[in-house]
Amino acid sequence: MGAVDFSKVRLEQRTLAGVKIPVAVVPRIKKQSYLEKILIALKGLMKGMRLTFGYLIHPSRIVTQQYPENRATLKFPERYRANLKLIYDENGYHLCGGCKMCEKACPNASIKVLNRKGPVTGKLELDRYIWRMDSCTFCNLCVMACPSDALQMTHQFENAVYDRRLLIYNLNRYAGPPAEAMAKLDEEARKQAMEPRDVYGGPVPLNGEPLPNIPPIVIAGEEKAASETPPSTEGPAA
Amino acid sequence: MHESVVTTWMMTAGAWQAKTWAELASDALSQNIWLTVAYIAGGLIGSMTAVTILGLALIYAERKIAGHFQCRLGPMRVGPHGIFQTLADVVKLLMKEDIIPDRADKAMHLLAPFLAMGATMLVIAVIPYSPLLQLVDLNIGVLYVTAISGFGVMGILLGGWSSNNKWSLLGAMRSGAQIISYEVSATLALMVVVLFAGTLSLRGIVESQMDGWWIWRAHGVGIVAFIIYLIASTAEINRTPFDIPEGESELTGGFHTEYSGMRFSFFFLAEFLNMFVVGAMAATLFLGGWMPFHLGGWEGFNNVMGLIPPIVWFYGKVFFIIFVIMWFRWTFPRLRVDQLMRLEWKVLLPIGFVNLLAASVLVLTNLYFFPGN
Amino acid sequence: MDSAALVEGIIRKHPGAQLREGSDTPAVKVSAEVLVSVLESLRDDPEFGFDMLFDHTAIDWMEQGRFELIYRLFSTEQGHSAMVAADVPRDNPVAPTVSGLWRSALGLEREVYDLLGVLYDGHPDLRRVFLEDDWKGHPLRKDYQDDYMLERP
Amino acid sequence: MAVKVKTLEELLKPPAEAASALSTQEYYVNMGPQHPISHGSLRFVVRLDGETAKEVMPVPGYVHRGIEKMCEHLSYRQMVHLSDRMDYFSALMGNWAVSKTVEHAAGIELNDRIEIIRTIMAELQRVQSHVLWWAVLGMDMGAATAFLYGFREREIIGEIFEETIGARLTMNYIQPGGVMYDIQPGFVAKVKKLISYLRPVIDEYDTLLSGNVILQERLRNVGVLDPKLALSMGCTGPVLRASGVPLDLRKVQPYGAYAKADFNVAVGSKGDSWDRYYVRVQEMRESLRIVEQLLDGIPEGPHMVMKPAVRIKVPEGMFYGQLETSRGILGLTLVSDGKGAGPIRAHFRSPNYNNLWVISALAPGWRVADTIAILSSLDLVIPEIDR
Repeated sequence: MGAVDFSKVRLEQRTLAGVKIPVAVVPRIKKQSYLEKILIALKGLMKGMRLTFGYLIHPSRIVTQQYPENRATLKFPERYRANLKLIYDENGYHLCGGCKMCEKACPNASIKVLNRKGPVTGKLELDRYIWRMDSCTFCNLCVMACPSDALQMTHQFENAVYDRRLLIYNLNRYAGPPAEAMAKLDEEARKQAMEPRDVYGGPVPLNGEPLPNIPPIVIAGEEKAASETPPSTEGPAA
Repeated sequence: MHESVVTTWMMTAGAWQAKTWAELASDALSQNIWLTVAYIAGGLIGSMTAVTILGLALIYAERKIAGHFQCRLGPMRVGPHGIFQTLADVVKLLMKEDIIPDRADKAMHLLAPFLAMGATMLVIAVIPYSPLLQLVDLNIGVLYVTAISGFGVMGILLGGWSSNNKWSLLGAMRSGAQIISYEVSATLALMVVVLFAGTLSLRGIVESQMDGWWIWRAHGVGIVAFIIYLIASTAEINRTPFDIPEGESELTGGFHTEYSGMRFSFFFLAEFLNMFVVGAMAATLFLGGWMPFHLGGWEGFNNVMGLIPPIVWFYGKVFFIIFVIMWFRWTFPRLRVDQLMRLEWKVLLPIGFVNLLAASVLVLTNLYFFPGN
Repeated sequence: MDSAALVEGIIRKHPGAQLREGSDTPAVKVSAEVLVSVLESLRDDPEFGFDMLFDHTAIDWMEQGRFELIYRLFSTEQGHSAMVAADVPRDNPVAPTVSGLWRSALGLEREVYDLLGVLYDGHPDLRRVFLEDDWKGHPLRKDYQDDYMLERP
Repeated sequence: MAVKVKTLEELLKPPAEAASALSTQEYYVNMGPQHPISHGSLRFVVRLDGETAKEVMPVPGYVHRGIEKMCEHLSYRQMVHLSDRMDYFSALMGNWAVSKTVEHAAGIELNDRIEIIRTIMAELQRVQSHVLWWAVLGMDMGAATAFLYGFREREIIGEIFEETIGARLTMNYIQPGGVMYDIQPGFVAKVKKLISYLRPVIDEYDTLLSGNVILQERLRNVGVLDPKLALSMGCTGPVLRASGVPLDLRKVQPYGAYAKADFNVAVGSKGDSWDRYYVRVQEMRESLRIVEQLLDGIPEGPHMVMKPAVRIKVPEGMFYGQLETSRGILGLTLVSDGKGAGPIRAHFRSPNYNNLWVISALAPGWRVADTIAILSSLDLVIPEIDR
């Protein structure tokens, strides 16, 4: 017997907005006499203490994980969404044809796909796939929008860096045609079609400074905008 | 505080009547003043070291116990199972900037943590840790302890007032009201034992429990007094569920909101040492101090119990009380300030008075166990 | 009451009201002058019994030079909901307050003032809610510009 | 300008000099934006007389991100991920509210499978949200252990979400035209296991907090919200239901698969903090009942009725959709010009924004600690207030 009988939820029918609604009226705290109150109170307190003591003497119920130490045993669900990556096939060719569907689907403008005219094929192909991790919300819309299933959210979630500009990645390892187009080329042409790309080879942040040791790449038509914005790492783009 | 094993064993071999260090010191006083000075200095240094070690141990214990109450592990990083975590925190606190708020009352702001800490240190001097180890045996020990621990509120009041912060002030005022109220109940509960023991000397009270602890010797009066003392003193030392002066979710830290670095650590340490003092007082008055657990007629059992050194008994009892206080903290929510007052003046105080009355009747009629001793 | 009957009922009671086209919920349009009296009767008339002002906002029709104030009402007794719309001119956006009818209007009108700059005559505590008191402009207006706005590429 | 616009500074009049030596002086304190109670960034300007609150003025806006303005530049699909960031404790219901309105506007018909998956997920989210609220209420009342216990269960439910959705907090799962992923094969068994785990745990919560005399004294008869006042202030959700008004859209205007499930609407009888507290605890149990009933009847079918890349065409006009989140009724008004990929105006009817102002009606006359209790029982999520 406590001050509240938690099992006693009063069931009723009430009408609101012309609809009959079954309601459960939650229990109230009973009125008690002075001594009864003290005894019930003490009993309730003891019950709570028994509960916590039960946890104290059962270390098996501990749920915390020792995070950096348990890296090796960390399990991720298959669909866990962390850093974006381009999928590469067994030959090391990406599947991206540079259609910019992901760029259009992205709600935060975190993706910038730069295409170039292929030196071998003569068609438009992926030059740089720039992903701004610092403004990405991992909403998965880009992956869903991709018509050639070239994108994937990986389980890599540790992204701490000292400079926010280092969070702007170039996702493609090479500039060149996707696997589909590569299949039509011979060995020599494939090598010629591929130009290696670095992880930090993209343009600088919308209003930031160039990265140390990485030459800034100016996107055609955006030279003016890039030069006008003041160099700052604390810009409103955050 | 930590005697050699040999001394301990000498005492258990029936040396309870041996002179304590305090008596030796008072003997020495009549002979050589330098001995006394050395004694005082040694006592100070000894108790400061002891207090620091104790504080660190208690903070570590609280964090570990809290962790396990909450399905956590507690500190795990610094040292095996995090045993050096508190030490690391002390280093951190010492190295932190000591910020004094603008327009604060500087002198008082600086003084307050030392007052809070000093009051506790003074109490530590009179507690009988073992038959031999007691720095001073005052013949008004209980009165002294109650008086001095009430002095600790001055530190909190000053700290809150001088911080020039409304939250601090609220916390300090709450603390003042709380400690003044709950001291009444705590003292009433202590009076019960004083009545039975017939002495105010802490050493005398411990020795009066040779045949049985006061918590059970007095037909229920003892246990009621013990519970009242436990609740009231938990309130006195501002622990949950009575931690309204800090009231983290309401007052953002209460009286120590504006303290940082070493001064904050003094408040922090004082809280834990107060807990130790409460545990020590409860153990001394209700649980027989360093007396081993004896059962009448069970000679073999009593002998085995007697083999355990008294200081282990004392610390065992103290840590049990401290554990119970921590257990309170990690189970209960916090009371409101007026509910706190209601609990004191409408529940604890009337029960305390009735209990004291019953105790005096029992004492007058000799209606308790082993009244002869 | 179903939506067609509701709109009809409101228009019958208040000749100034007319159907507000293009809304999926039953909606009427009244002029800003009679807004308070219409809403008051919608609240107090047992036929309608709108005891909740569910939502209030405004839409900036910049080309047409007006703000359209939207009041969504809900009746817990009858279960029907309705929308009342009223226009205020964009160059002098002053509307009467309905905070005397429903207390929820106190907060909702402050929000509309903050973000769209509609001034509520008679509101007891017309202040900005989200933005600072000295903020320039009202962000939800279509012509709002500030230095930190980023154009979506 | 005829209409006078005030500022906060004007409202804070300097306290009058004490009339006599015995009378007290009132003073202002700022609770927040950095205060343990603010659960985010919310500021209260509180006028105090000693310990008693005389006036509580909420000052929101510290996490205002202009979500409604952003929506004007986004497509209907992209809007969904912003609704995650309003009430992030019931992110799925935010997703659902946007999706529901967009589907209603674009005339997209869904199949039963989608509706049932959405309902199950939303109810699990409601339990998760209430568990977190319970934990935070414990923390606000000073019971730190309750906080950790609540988080433990929240994580366990989060793992179920992570398995199917791939995220724990900002999920962006319910999309216009379906759900992002189909449920995993082991989903039903896992959720059944979760339900059988959660039921005793909720009873454990009763032992730890609800049965504790201190909590009962802290909540009982504190901050009584009259049902008339609650309706007038536009309160919804548990705050309104605790006052005895069973306004629950799941029953009043059934959406999703709620019509298929048998459950009770938890209501209070007095409208004090205790009722607001226990209504939510009871709602956790009812939500588990709903999930349990729906789990066995998930029909086969696709999880998306339209391709995720197809542009959604919404005709010209004004559309409104609403649903019951963990905290009340979330409505979305969309105004479309029939041409663009997104709305020209989107307005969220936020349950928390309306519930927020209740504090200034309830708190005066109570002590500082009660202000905390009332605030805690209102269960505010600040980013949804500020949007």
